[in-house]
Amino acid sequence: MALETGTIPGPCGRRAPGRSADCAPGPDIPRKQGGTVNNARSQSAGYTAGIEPVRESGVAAGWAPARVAADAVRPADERACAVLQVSGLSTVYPTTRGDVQAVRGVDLTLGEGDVLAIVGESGCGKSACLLSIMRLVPHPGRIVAGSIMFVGRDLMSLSAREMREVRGRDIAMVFQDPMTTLNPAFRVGDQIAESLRVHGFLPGLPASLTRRSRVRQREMVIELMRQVGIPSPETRHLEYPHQFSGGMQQRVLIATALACRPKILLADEPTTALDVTIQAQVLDLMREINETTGTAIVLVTHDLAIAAEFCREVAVMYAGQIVEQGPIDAVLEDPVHPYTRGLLRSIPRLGERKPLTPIMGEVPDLAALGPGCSFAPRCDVRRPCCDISQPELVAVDGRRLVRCHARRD
Amino acid sequence: MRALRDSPICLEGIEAIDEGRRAAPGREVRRPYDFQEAYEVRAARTRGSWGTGPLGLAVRNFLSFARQMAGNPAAVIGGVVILLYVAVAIFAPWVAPCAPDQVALSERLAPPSWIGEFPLGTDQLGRDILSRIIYGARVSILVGVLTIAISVTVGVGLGVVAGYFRGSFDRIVSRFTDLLLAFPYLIFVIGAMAVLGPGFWNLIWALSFKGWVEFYRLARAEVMSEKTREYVEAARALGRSHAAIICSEILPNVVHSILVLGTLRMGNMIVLESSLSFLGLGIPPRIPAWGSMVNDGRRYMLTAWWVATLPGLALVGLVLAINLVGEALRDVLDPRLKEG
Amino acid sequence: MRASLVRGKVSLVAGAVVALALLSMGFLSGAPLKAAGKTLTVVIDAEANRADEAEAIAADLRAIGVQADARIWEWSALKDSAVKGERQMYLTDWGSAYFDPFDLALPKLRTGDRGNYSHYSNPAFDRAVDKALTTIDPEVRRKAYYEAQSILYEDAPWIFGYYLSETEAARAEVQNWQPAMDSRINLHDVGLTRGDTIVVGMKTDKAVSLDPAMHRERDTETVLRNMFDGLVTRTWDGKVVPEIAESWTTPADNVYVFKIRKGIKFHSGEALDADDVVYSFERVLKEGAIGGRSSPRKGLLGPLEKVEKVDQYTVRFTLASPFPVFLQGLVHIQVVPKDYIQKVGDDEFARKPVGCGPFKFVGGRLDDQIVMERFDDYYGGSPDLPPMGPAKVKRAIFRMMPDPTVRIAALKAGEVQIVQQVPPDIAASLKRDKNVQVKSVEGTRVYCVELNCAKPPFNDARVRRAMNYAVNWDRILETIYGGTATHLATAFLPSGFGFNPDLKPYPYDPARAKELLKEAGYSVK
Amino acid sequence: MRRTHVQILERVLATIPIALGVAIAVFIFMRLMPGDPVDIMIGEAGGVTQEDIHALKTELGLDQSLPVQLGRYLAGLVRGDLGYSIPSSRPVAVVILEALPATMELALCSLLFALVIAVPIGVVSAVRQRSFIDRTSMAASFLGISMPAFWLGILGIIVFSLHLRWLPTSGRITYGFEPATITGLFTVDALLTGNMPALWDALKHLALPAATLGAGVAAVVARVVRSSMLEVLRADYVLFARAKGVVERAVTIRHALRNALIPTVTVVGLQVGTLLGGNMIVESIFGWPGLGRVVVDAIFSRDYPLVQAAVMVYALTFVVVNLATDVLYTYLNPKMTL
Repeated sequence: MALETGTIPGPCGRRAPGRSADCAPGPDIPRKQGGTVNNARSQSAGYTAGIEPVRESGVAAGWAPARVAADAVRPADERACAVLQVSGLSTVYPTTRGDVQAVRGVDLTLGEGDVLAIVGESGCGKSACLLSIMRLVPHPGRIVAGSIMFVGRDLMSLSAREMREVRGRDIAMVFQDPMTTLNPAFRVGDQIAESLRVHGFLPGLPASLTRRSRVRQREMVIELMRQVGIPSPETRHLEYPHQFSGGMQQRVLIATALACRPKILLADEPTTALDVTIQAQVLDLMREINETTGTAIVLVTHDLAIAAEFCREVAVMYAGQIVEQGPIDAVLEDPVHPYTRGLLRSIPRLGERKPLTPIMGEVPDLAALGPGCSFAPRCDVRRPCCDISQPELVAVDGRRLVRCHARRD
Repeated sequence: MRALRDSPICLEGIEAIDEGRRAAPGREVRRPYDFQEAYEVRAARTRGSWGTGPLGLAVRNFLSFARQMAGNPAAVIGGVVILLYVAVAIFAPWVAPCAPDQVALSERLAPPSWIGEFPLGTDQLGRDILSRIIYGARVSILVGVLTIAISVTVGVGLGVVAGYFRGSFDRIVSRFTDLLLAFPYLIFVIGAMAVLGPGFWNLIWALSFKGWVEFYRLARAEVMSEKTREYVEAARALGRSHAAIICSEILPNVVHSILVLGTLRMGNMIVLESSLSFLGLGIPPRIPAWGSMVNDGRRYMLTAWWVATLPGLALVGLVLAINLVGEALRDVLDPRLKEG
Repeated sequence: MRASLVRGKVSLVAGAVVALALLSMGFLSGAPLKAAGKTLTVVIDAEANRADEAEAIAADLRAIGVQADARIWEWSALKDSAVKGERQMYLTDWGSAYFDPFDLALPKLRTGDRGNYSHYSNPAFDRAVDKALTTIDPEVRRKAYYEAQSILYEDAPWIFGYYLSETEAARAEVQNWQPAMDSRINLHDVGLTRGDTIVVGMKTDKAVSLDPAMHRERDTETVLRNMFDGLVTRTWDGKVVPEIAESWTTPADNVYVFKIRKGIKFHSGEALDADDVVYSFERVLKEGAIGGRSSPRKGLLGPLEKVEKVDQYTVRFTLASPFPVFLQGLVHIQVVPKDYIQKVGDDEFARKPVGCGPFKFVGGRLDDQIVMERFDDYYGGSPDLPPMGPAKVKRAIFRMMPDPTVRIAALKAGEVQIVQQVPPDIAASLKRDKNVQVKSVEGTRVYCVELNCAKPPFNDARVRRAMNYAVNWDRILETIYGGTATHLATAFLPSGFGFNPDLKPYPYDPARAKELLKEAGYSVK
Repeated sequence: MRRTHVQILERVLATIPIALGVAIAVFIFMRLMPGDPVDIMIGEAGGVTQEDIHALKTELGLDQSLPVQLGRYLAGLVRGDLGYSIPSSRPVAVVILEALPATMELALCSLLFALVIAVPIGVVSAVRQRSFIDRTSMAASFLGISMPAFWLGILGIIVFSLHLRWLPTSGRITYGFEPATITGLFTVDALLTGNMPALWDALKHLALPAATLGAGVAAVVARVVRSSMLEVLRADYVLFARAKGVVERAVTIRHALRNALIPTVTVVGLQVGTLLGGNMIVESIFGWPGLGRVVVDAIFSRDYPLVQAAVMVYALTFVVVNLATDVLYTYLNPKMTL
């Protein structure tokens, strides 16, 4: 399904020149602390000096050099700005009724410090897209095409062992339901420490059984927990996940994910399972992390409001494809794709008393897609050609990409 | 005993359901990666034009159910084997070459021979083993079905009431089941058979008498967790009676785990009959049952292996098939557990 | 949505299950005959070990138009039910220890006696056997028993059955080995060409006790007889010969005086004299003599009233009435050391028994293996059972191996040297094994099919006789019991006293059986 | 920790009503069974009068009314007096203590055997779902579930003892090899005393019965481990562990198996009950001198005191095993408290 990749100017191709110039986000969204972004890596650990008040020399000494050493072995990155460049990514899940095409030729580019939202209905392939990037598509699903360039390395060509080293260290992921994502059988502190241990920031077994390394693990874990805003980490790191509230669990997850200072954080509906007030706190935390460390974030959500609040750029997915992508304000204020419009119409807005209009019909069967546009059966601006050929993702008014035959050019 | 009581794990369990699984259906948390599942749910919703009447719904559901079962090769194999056994059982008089109780002492312990009169040989009374295996399907299937039916009826009946109303009824019945569980099973059955005397029905009762306990526990635990769910509260708020809620809201949601446990237990019951034969408490010798046939042949293992082994293989085949179907049922009826 | 979805599926599946159940219910009641008119309907009850025979008998009865079905019972439950008169036809067996109908035909068939499960009552029979029991003149007794047999033959209170040959087997290296009619395994006389330990695979699950006065079980006695000797013992074919006693006299019909061999030592080193003998018998006779419990073996001694020491090596037994089989009963009482028991107590004695037999107890457990070692100071045993002197093998082990297949496998593998009770089907193939010798001996147990003579239909002697004609015993015994069994004419054994060899067993005659049934008003095939 | 101790104590105290219930139930149960222990004990003796039988009954207290008998039995229990076996007149406590170690040893060894075999098979079958090894081992486990133990046992004896001559047919130890008694479990005693020949001999005797008895348990455990592993392997935290970069083996063992063991523990706990209470068939095939055989025999001979005491032992073992299961369960599953 990645056939059209070559035929249209991908978002990367289009935006790369602008990026390479200043590595700044689009002019439409000003960044608050642009200066911290570029050298976040070399600043060693810590989000800002402000929220990392006490740093025992022992902790830092063990932590930072290891980090530097790890950086040193990486290939020199010529195009440092595009930390992640996905092109033509396609993933299928074989089922008893045929292959479900969960991801169909997705192209994404993520600059350092970027925050991208992927929105769409349940089952449209957004989560599968993230898992594909991690190469963690659950069996029997598999990636059938595409490349995933991470700072110049194609993740698809890495061995299982090399890929494992990337996971958690360079690209981390946070899941939807913290309740099920934390292992119920282990103490929270151990789960955070595991991240550090597998990537060599803490000694693994049996060295970790010594008192000294236990003390060090404890200090590092408490520090991380404090950074994500968990109160009294000194005692709570010994507790089990079920003793934490949902929001705190999500903070633990984020602490775990960020333990090794990854370049990219993939967040799969991180707030869906949380109360609204907690949602805001978690989002604030993530924003803060992004701003202070320059960790790029891909946020998958079905909630446009969250995307609007949190992200600079948004990609709308439908049936495994990106149907519209662009700066968040532009997409929200002036949606081009009929699906995006439908999505926006089905969200209640404060202060408006317009009746909501849901999108009629159902998500198409991803195992039996026709030749035409996959949204055509539900589309209100459907044209005859929609049933015959797939629209391609083309640039619209310079800043956006839209996949629709009926687009305004 | 607490762990037993609180987790609805099948006793001596073939299958286990931990709390996570128990809680999950209520929370309706969809795991976005489970594409097969998303697909199935969607497919089940959109497919079919059978109308919305109850019959249409049932037929449509059954079709979808059958289609899902058909998609599971293990289930298909298991189902075909079971059908084969059932067909053989039904048509035994036409399939079997001899009468199963036709004693021919002069032909005893004839070895299997494909060209001879007795393809699978004869037993210690010269009865044709093939015919006995064929007729034995009737008895063994019946033992399994009846014991499970009784166990389910009693166990689920008490379990639903106890789990729903709790209170002193629950306490009394649960204490009683603790007591039954603490009693070693075989000792119990030996005693029960001695008290009841021999006979097919007494065997069924003796086997069922403790068999219901695990259905009771499973039903009780499931009902207790179902009861806290929103839809039950909603039904209460609508002023529906307890009986109506139990029958129309709760039972349908606990029935699938009961069904799964029932299929998986059925094999055990068929095997257990052989243990009783070993202890000299089996069913009448004229009635061919695989368990007692294996036991009869035990004395001839050194000289005539076929007497014990062939009925045993028939038994393994059926138990295997029942279990395959049972696991497929579990997978299909409980979409959370779908494999892959 | 979900609920209804599940409900739909489930109701259909459940329906299918119920349908299957209903369908299968019909199966079971398929075959049996219609109970129309006056078809004779019988239920044959048996223990599991005779299920095959019961089914074969049922098949024979079905062949003449009797609706017969066999069922399997736990023994005690069956007995209880039969004693209450609730059963019709039941396979039972009864062993005899006396080589006399005294403990066979009498308890089984005398009116109201303990073993009379068939509720048979015939005053003429009672008179005949009572006469045989109260006199000691052999000729009078024999005549009385002959008369009793004729009565039984006519009355046919049972379907008369058979007795089995006990087949035992030993490894080829075992010498001078001979199975005995009373199941005794006399290891004193047995030698080994290789090794010095002899292991016996016992058919029983466990020995009941190590105290020879505290059990009433044959297999236990089989084990204990190698550690304990009695006043008298038997040859393998049932003749009573002196053992500890040198000789005896009978000054009156009811008085026996025994001379005890001198120089006999117990394993504890004490010498055996009349005190020990008297003590041993009083232990059995007196109520509560064994640590407050009574011996269950008292009945073996019949009307024995008192045992007195005459001098250090002479003992006198006085009976309340003449008891012709007294000596046979005496075989089953073993002599125990008085001083030792009085010193250590009965419980300790049962843990560490001390006797005067050829082997002394070393260790083991009742339900596992009982280990004995040769007693070097053994006085030599009965002169009628050569050879004399200490036992030839150094060690004897009795292992409890209830499963026959396992027993035979152990024999073949050389783990055990002697096994009890070889199943007939295996005996044939075992005889071909060069490493094994198989021997049979006439058994002392009667196997039969008892009929409830107190209730219809078997209160009619014609029907009972018909049953006897209807069963093809020769075929059953030839096949199921591999020709190791012998059909009996009545309840009397040829090995027992007073057996009438001229009385021939009921022949297999289905025509005659049908005739009798018709006469009694039943329809036949 | 202190709290846990108190809770365990509470649980132990809570078993008293169950024990009492079992005691009364087994009493009634035995009295319901037809048959008279004295008559069975006397057997086929001739010349036994009803007076003799009645005298024996009086001596055994069986002539008293049932409530009196029950009261005396319960009073005896409280004093720790289990009475005397009827046919052999040996103290019941002695009979049981003699047989219990053998049964425990067999049960523990079969459990060990089952776990050693079943857990790896279950894990591998789940990880390599639908592979050849998965299907083969699952088919084998059905064989283990559905073939009666006596068939498997006799087959084992014919193959391993008769034809291959590797293992003894039956029994618990060869005479002369018995280790000094410490616990009564021969293998343990042999280890404690460093008596290697005894250990080897005991293990050889144990192999077949333990495998026969363990086969069914292994089958059940393998299936439970497999199905819980399948479920756990699909859990988010396993995916998350992978996303952390944890090595696959550690994901399987540390994250998945650890959680899959939670339901397994409960099932295994129940299996221990089955192993203890359901092994009379294996014991009788292999001539294993354990409690199962004793109790079956006692039932057949209506040996009331022995059956009553043995069932109490079973029930208490069941309760203890359950308590142990729960403690282990609590340890494995932090969400649970006792």
